[in-house]
Amino acid sequence: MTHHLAKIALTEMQAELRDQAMKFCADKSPIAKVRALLTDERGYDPDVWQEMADLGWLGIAIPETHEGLGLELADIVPVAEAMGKYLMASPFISTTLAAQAILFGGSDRQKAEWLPKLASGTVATVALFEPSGAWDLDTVEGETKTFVLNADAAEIIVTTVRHDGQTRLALIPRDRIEVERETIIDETKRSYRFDVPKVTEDDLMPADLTAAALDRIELVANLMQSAELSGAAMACVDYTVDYLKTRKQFGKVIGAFQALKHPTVDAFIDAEGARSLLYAAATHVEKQGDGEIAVRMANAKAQGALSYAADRSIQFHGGFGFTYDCDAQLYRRVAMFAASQFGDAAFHRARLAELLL
Amino acid sequence: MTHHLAKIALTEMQAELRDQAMKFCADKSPIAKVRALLTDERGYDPDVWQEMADLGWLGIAIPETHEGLGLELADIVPVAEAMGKYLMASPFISTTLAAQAILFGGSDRQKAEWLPKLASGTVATVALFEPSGAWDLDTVEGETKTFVLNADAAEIIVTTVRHDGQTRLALIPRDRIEVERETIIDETKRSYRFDVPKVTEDDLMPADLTAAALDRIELVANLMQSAELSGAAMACVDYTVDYLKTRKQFGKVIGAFQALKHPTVDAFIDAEGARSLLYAAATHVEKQGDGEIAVRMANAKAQGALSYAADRSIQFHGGFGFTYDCDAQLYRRVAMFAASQFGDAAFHRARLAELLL
Amino acid sequence: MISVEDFAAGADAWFAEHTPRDVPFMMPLTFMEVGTDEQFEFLRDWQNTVYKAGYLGAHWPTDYGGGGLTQKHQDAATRAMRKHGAPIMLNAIGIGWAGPLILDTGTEEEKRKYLPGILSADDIWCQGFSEPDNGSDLGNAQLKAVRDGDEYVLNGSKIWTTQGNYAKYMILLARTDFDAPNKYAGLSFFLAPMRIPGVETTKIRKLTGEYGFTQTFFTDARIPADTLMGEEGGGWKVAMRTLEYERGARGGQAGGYTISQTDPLEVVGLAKRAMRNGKPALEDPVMRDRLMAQMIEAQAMMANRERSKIMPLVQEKPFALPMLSKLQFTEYARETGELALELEGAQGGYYVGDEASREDGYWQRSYLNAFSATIGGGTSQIQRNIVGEHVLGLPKTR
Amino acid sequence: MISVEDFAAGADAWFAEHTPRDVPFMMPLTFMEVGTDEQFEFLRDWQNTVYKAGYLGAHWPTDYGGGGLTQKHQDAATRAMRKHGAPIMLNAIGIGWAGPLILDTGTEEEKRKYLPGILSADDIWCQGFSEPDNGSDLGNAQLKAVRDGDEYVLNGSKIWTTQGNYAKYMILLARTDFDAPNKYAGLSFFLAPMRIPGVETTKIRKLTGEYGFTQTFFTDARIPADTLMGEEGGGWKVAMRTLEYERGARGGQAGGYTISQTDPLEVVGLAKRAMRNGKPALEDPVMRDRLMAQMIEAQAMMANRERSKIMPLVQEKPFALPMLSKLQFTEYARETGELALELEGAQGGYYVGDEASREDGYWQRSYLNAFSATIGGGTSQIQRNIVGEHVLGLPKTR
Repeated sequence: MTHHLAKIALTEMQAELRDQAMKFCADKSPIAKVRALLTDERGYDPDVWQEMADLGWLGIAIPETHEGLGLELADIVPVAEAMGKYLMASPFISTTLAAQAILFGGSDRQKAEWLPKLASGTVATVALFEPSGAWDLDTVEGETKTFVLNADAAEIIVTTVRHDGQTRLALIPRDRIEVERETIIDETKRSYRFDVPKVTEDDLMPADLTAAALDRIELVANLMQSAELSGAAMACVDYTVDYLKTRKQFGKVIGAFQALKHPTVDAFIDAEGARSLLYAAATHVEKQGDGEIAVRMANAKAQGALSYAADRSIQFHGGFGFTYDCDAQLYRRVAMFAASQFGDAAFHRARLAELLL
Repeated sequence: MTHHLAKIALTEMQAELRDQAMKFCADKSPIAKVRALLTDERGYDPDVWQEMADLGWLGIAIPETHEGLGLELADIVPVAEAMGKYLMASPFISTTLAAQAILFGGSDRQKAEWLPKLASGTVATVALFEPSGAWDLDTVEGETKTFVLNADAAEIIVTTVRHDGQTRLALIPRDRIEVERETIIDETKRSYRFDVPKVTEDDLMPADLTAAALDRIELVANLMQSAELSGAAMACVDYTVDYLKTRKQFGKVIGAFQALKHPTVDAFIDAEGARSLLYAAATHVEKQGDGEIAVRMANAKAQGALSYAADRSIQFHGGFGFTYDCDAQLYRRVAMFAASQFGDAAFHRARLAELLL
Repeated sequence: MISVEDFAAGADAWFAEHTPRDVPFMMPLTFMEVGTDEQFEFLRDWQNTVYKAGYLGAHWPTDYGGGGLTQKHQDAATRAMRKHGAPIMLNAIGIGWAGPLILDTGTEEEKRKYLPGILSADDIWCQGFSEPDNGSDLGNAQLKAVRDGDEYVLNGSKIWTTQGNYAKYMILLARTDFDAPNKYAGLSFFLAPMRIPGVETTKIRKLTGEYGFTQTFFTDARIPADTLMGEEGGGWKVAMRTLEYERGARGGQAGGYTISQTDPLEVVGLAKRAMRNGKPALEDPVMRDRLMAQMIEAQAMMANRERSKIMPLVQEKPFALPMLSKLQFTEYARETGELALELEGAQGGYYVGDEASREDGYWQRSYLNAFSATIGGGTSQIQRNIVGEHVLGLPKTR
Repeated sequence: MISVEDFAAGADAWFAEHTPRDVPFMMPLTFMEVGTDEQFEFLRDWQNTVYKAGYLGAHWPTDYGGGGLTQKHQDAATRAMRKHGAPIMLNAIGIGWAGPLILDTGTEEEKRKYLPGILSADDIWCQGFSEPDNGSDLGNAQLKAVRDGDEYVLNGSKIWTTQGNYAKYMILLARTDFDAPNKYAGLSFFLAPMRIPGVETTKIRKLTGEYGFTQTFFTDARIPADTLMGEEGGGWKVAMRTLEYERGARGGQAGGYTISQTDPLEVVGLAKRAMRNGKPALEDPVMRDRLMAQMIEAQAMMANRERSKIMPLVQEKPFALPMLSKLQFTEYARETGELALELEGAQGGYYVGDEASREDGYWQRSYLNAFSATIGGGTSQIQRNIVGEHVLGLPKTR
């Protein structure tokens, strides 16, 4: 059974980091800034990125030997959660995934060369998806990559390739890759496709680490996405509640109508559950087996919570909800895009069934 | 595609039969009578049964050559719908199923011997289910039968048996069978189990008709159950609405609260949809292929509609809803029992996927 | 007069030949989705072409630009349009709302002035009922119309004005009396000109990223007093009558169709084509289950429509099915969008315009657009009140 | 005083040895499910045995029948009961509601009179708050209590009285003033004797077919005036205080447990055993999907409980998790019942008592019983109002 996976541990440092990250994102990513960046080609503010690097956030889960802070995966969660809450655009997730990929799948040389750079703010990303749409990361043809976030801004891309009939990971400098921007549903993010260039032996990461590295990427990606979505779900409910408290129709503040109040309560309960599962996942993520279970549960729940909260938010904003100016659509699109990456909620449930039954 | 299956045809006779059946059941099965029969060993009123026979209802879908009315399956629907609406207990469905089984699977001798009797009010039933719980009617071990409705009152039982390694149908006189009453969730019905006795060649129905007869039973059973559940769903919504119109709390008639009003509207819409699909199923039931699709759709929808309507009815009746005296539980139990017979809604959807995709 | 059969055959042949194919931009499926000038110009020309061929307003009197035939003739033409998948008729408010109203209750002068331009699409009409602060509560409209000699002076704002930026006229619900005994009694109804000083429109961007609605601002805008329809203070009645034309509850629409009905079973096609996790979506039993549930819903809606025509089968509550159909269909469409996203798997992450998106992002856009219908024309929440109160007889919420 | 550790060890050993096994009837999981005399007698004896062994009321003063130890001692005993799956403590209203109230605010005489009998289960208590016409609206209670000399004369009816037919005393909310400035101000709170002329109880049959509640009728029933708790007109405050004991928001409960907590993941066990359509239910991917969704919900509830103890993670809305947990858990239980029915396939058609039913109809009964919790103690609809208003700050509905 999974009772023990509900336990939540929180260090004082994590609590402080959470406060710090929330304040930082609130400050650096007010909604006007979020909206201004929607049409920005790069999609994020490089100055803010540098500040994040200066705060040490990019080195959180990189060992001190590689000039990181040597903390835990769980310590990344508060940052990703705060970014999700404030819809803050940055290459934090893609760079963190690349760092974890190198840490678990790279050679000593690759680690020594890249981890210190990533810890100090060099942008990187991972290229794992292909036009087939497969969420199984080892199903690789190795010709074209898609959904590569922040690829244009990255200096290095960790990509799966097909090499001698095997799925391998390679570390390819961005300047050898020609990327093309994709039109994705979530306009707060920047996604690119590219044709995989010829890889040299030098690019390749050690074959015997491929499987472990892919597992690691998937685990970390799902954890960070849970944090992003959980933060966004809570913010979306707050956004809806604010409107329900002020908007009047038929001479009444509309939040008094149970038709709006009760589903909003349900959305809130979902979002609270997603948050709790997120912290539980952060607590257990490093445990073999348990980590994947806790993370997939958190992710499935967070996807559902944000989708529902945002869907109802659009509806409950009435006419305004149907406009581009209403933030409900931003939240809804975040959830839609998340479902396309690393598996949607039904996919996670199917995997969980394999793990648990 | 299935657009054409939405067409509904109604003969003047069916409309009249519907009015007649509704009036009859309203008259013969007021709720006090329904409740009195819950603790009656037989579970139905034999005088009312005789009246139904006198009205010719038992011969509706039996050919005139066998002293039936020679009408269509569609003409049974209004009777089953009215019975469902008024929770009227009777062996109508079990006897009709037995008649259809004999009509499609019996030898000339068996038809000649039994159909005229069934048309005039002899009670019969079918025994198709076994402890394995299989809904596939040809998965038969042939040792024990369960969920045999009205077996005690029946003069003849059509049962599946295992004979020379084959699944066969047999017609066994009730006096050769020792039946034991089962405790089932729906107290308006009487269900029995029995050990299959030795069958003689004389009991057996022709081997080459087995498959067709089983298909026929399943089709007719699902159609009649759709009618029963659809009628019950509509009645259950009406019952809830009546309460919501009269009960006061917090100084207000509770039907004014959207938390009760809106789900009741949803239940009503479900029930209306179930009704429409029922009539569409009645219209198409005799068409090869189409019939099964239309009937399974109607059945899946009716099961969902009644389950939801009754679940909400219990809840919305508040404390009274939690009592045995509130009729909401009667409706809910009808739906629960229906799900155990011939497949629940998920089972029908799985079959539909095979038929349609 | 030409027989209906011959007319129908002519229409069939004409639409077979003239329906435009391979248009190089996204064709709006409803008049509310006309978001670019390119779409607008194309559809205006198309309506004009259809009109000139005699297949729009065929049953309106010839004095007012119509064809002088019967409703049956026009219905045959409309059927032919649908059959051949012709683009929608653009001037929806004129065709379905303003036109029938003027034809029915207008003066001879009004009929001559307004009706021909509606059919030819020379005069685009828009509707001004909703206001920013009164989206659901139309009866509470606050746009002020003050009589001043031969004119009314308008101040206030209307919102969700489809094609407001293209329209020459607006059917307008305004408040002429702020002291009336109830909120409805203070309303009046105008056929207001739009291209006059003091009227400005701003395009509203939809959550899909596209355009299609406007907000209209009135600042001391002066309209002739004779643009009043009905009596001063009788505007609510006129507005309600207009809604009945729109719902088809009263005859008189110019014909054609302004919303291309989507097939509720369209999602089955997607399900058959879509890939999830690199495999056909329909290999996944969970998706099959969800798709079947959705198909059953679609089938129930279609069967409801059939049943609503058969009196003995709707006698208990004769108006139930028409009254619940808006709620049912629009929520179905939204849920279908959600299911489509699941079926599409990873491809749900792309959006309109991306080369890798399935069907050019049709389903993502369609899900987002679905809210226009679950919100517009009375939100689903208000629809549930209406069904609960008017069909089930439950007490009013408020 | 014995150390907590030693006491805990003693309790552990005692319950290991004395917990009854293989009881030949269905053991009630909550005090509301005691439906037969056999169950009642058994549980009364059991509570008495536990009390005499020193594991109930261990922390209550010895003057009033308690053990004179500390709360920690009693908590250790309670943990031991749970650990060994001991039957519930029967006298729930006495242990959790009336007892703490009397201990906290009663006179010395009241304490000596009432407390020992609560612990020994000699004096069963019941609760009289709800009335037939005021199920959700407790503040509107109408049972009339008129002062007449040294007595109050009671007329009216109370409902949902658990063990009303066995009780010696009732904590009673009655109206002493029909002209009070607001409905709450007219209420008074009594420790009313039940075995007096003019009090009659009728058993209420539950939708499961079983018993467990009663309705109590008062017809000119006279109770001593000194059974009033607090002041006349101050009953609402006393009742609210009592509810806080019950919710554990204030200390003082005699300990033990009166509701055997069901494991939210219990359904997983069923899923592994159940057969659908003749095959293991878990071979069906649709059932697996639904089960996983339910497991995730269960996990979320358990994680909520964990998080509610960690202040930095609940600082935004500190009372949110406790306030929503009743709604969440009770609806979860109902939905679990629905899922269980699907998992059971054909076996869902049997009911309690049938030889072929799975786990003696446990899940069917459990689904039906779940409504006691989605309705009782404030319906889920009212809970959503509470969370919406008190946690989210939305305006009141009404």
